[in-house]
Amino acid sequence: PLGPTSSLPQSFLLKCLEQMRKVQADSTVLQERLCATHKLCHPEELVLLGHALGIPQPSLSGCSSHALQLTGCLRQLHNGLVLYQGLLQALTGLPPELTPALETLQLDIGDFAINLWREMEELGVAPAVPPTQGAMPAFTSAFQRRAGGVLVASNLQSFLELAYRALRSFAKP
Amino acid sequence: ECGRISLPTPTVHLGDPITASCVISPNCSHLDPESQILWKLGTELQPGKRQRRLADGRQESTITVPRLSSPRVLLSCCVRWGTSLQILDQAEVQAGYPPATPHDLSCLMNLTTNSLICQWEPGPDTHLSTHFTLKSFKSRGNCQTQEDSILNCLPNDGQNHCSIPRRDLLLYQNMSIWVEAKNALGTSKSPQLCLVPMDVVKLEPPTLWALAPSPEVAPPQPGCLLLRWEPWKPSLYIEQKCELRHQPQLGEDSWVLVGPLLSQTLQYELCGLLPSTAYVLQMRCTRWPLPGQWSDWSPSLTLTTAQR
Amino acid sequence: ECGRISLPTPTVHLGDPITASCVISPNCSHLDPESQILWKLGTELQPGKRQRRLADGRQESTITVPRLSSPRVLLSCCVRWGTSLQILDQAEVQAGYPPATPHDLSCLMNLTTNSLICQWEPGPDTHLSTHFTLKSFKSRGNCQTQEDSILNCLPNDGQNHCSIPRRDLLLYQNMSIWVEAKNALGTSKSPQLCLVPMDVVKLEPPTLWALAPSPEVAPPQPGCLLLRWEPWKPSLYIEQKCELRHQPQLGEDSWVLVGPLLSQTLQYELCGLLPSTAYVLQMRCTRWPLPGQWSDWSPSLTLTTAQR
Repeated sequence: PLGPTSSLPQSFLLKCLEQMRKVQADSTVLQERLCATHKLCHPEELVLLGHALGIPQPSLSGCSSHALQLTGCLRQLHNGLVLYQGLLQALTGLPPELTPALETLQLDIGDFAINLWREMEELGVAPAVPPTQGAMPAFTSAFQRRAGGVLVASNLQSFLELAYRALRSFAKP
Repeated sequence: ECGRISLPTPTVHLGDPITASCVISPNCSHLDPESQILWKLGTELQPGKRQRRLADGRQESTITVPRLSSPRVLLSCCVRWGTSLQILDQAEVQAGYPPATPHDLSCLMNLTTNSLICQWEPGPDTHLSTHFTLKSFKSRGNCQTQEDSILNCLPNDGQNHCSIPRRDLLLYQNMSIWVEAKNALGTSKSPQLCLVPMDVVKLEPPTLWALAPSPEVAPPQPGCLLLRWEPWKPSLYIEQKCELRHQPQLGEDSWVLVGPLLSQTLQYELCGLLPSTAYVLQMRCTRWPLPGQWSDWSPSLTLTTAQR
Repeated sequence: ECGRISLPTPTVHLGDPITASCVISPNCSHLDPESQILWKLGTELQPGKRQRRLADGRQESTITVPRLSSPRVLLSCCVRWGTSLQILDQAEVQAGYPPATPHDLSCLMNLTTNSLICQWEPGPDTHLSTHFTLKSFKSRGNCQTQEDSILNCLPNDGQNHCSIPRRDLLLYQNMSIWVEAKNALGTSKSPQLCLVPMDVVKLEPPTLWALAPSPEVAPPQPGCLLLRWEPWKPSLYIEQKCELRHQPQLGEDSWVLVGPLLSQTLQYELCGLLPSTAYVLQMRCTRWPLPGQWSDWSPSLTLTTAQR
């Protein structure tokens, strides 16, 4: 497997960073729509509900600056993407005006997870068994789906922010 | 489930009060079950709520908003959590009016689209999602007896006209037509029209031509014009009468009307005009003697009368 | 049934012969069963037919048309009946060519419609109803192995382009794409493209602005222009490089190219120009360093350089 300070193939890294920016842009659109149509503009107003619903937040410990480890970071990034695919799937049923934004985000995250997995396979760092999504929270009302949408999109932004900084540091010196 | 708002109805009359209740559940993790429930209307905290503990230990808060003054309001049930205000549930209340009676229903039989096109005035905005349906049934005599099932014509969203296709029409029989408007607060029906589709046929205008002088056609007298016209081709099978109107191209004279005229004339001399003057001419036709609607005026034809 | 034409095939190659037979049945009322069968090609009576009586008493006539020279031909089986020629059956024969190999297949990823738009050259007219289908499959590596089912994209009639929607695409993975043409005389396939959708992304042009002098921005030197530009908003997440081209508004000078330039610049001074001269400026961008297609040139911006 790759050493801690190995670097990623330039072309893959550039595509990875581009996809991250694309997913972040998609999730910003979803947040803007939720704010515009349902006045749910502040994730910090929904933290309690988020705890109660049990919305999981994936770990990126392998990508933090003081414990940077390429294989671990890539695997955690991929696990996180798979988890967010599941969370976004659980949000199906959002009102029609939000569906295009949600679908674009789902498609782009799906693309990103596939590309990352295939690259990890080629780099020989993919785990033997692909990760599964695990149990997803149940959003039982229209409001919970909307609130869940705000929280998932906001958490996803921070998740990608951290991963983006980590991957940039794997670029060829 | 931490908090759940319940509303008697999600839609009320604009200006009416609304009472909502929110129940927070003790098994909501991280939440102090004795928390004080707060309400937000849009982004404004609301006074005047009553909170009590239910038999099963849950807290219930009830609030009455005296007058809903905007068509769409977001009610949020919140609690304080540390220094922040947390939203536990949110409900959208719509306020508006029941549909007014649609009026000015009128229909035209269009031979180009081969459909009966009806339009109406929807009445004032109800602020609510209101659906209009054009309903009709075929009938004998004067529409008192319904002959077959009621037909529904659904206009495109936001449009106040609908087209009943040819296959649903008996062109020479009576049919009863009305508009129904429906929203969350009620339904209303327009007065019923009783009409025969062909009796409201509206033709396309005829085509006007100048008649160029030729060996067979003597040049027009001073102050006269030589014309010919033809009815709209698809209406050739319909007996019609037409009307011509003319006015000098320059100046403020109003239109002079000439009619009734046959629907087809190979040569017509229009006299009584000023010599060497440019005139603007238009023509329209209508089914006649059977009832029908006048066509629009034809595009203008500009001709200049001969000199003295 | 009085007469029945039978054809080996309703569609033949243009210029090929075709043999048809027509059998008239004795129990066709009013028809003399011994009638001589006549053939019409279109409206022309045809010579060179052979007629024989079948075992069951029916008459059969066979005709061979040596060369079909028009794409649509009507063959009629007739008999004389009193003084008139009566048509008993009719068959349409189509003549044309099998589809040529579609060529010049090219694709662009359109971020506005979020679809991969492919277009191709259909090749010469086959005179026959020919259907084109854009086929593709996702693949790893260089499109040798097919990953999932083949996707069919059906263009609208008569169009030689088709759009594969976003949900059927993996934007950063290889896919194999080709066009299949099919008509009654055969099928042909274009060469296969192997591409990654995002690597053929074509952006919309950037937006160019003049930079008005202000307290923070010193007025430009003589022979210089002050500009700024922004990439197309939906492509902000894509790293790009851009090119600027300019030419004097008047005169025949060709474009001068300036680049590569960053995709976003708040202030750029373009110098080396003639003083107090009006210049036309345009800009375009492409995904870079990752592969992509150049956008079209932006609409022109016309600016005049400062005086000496």
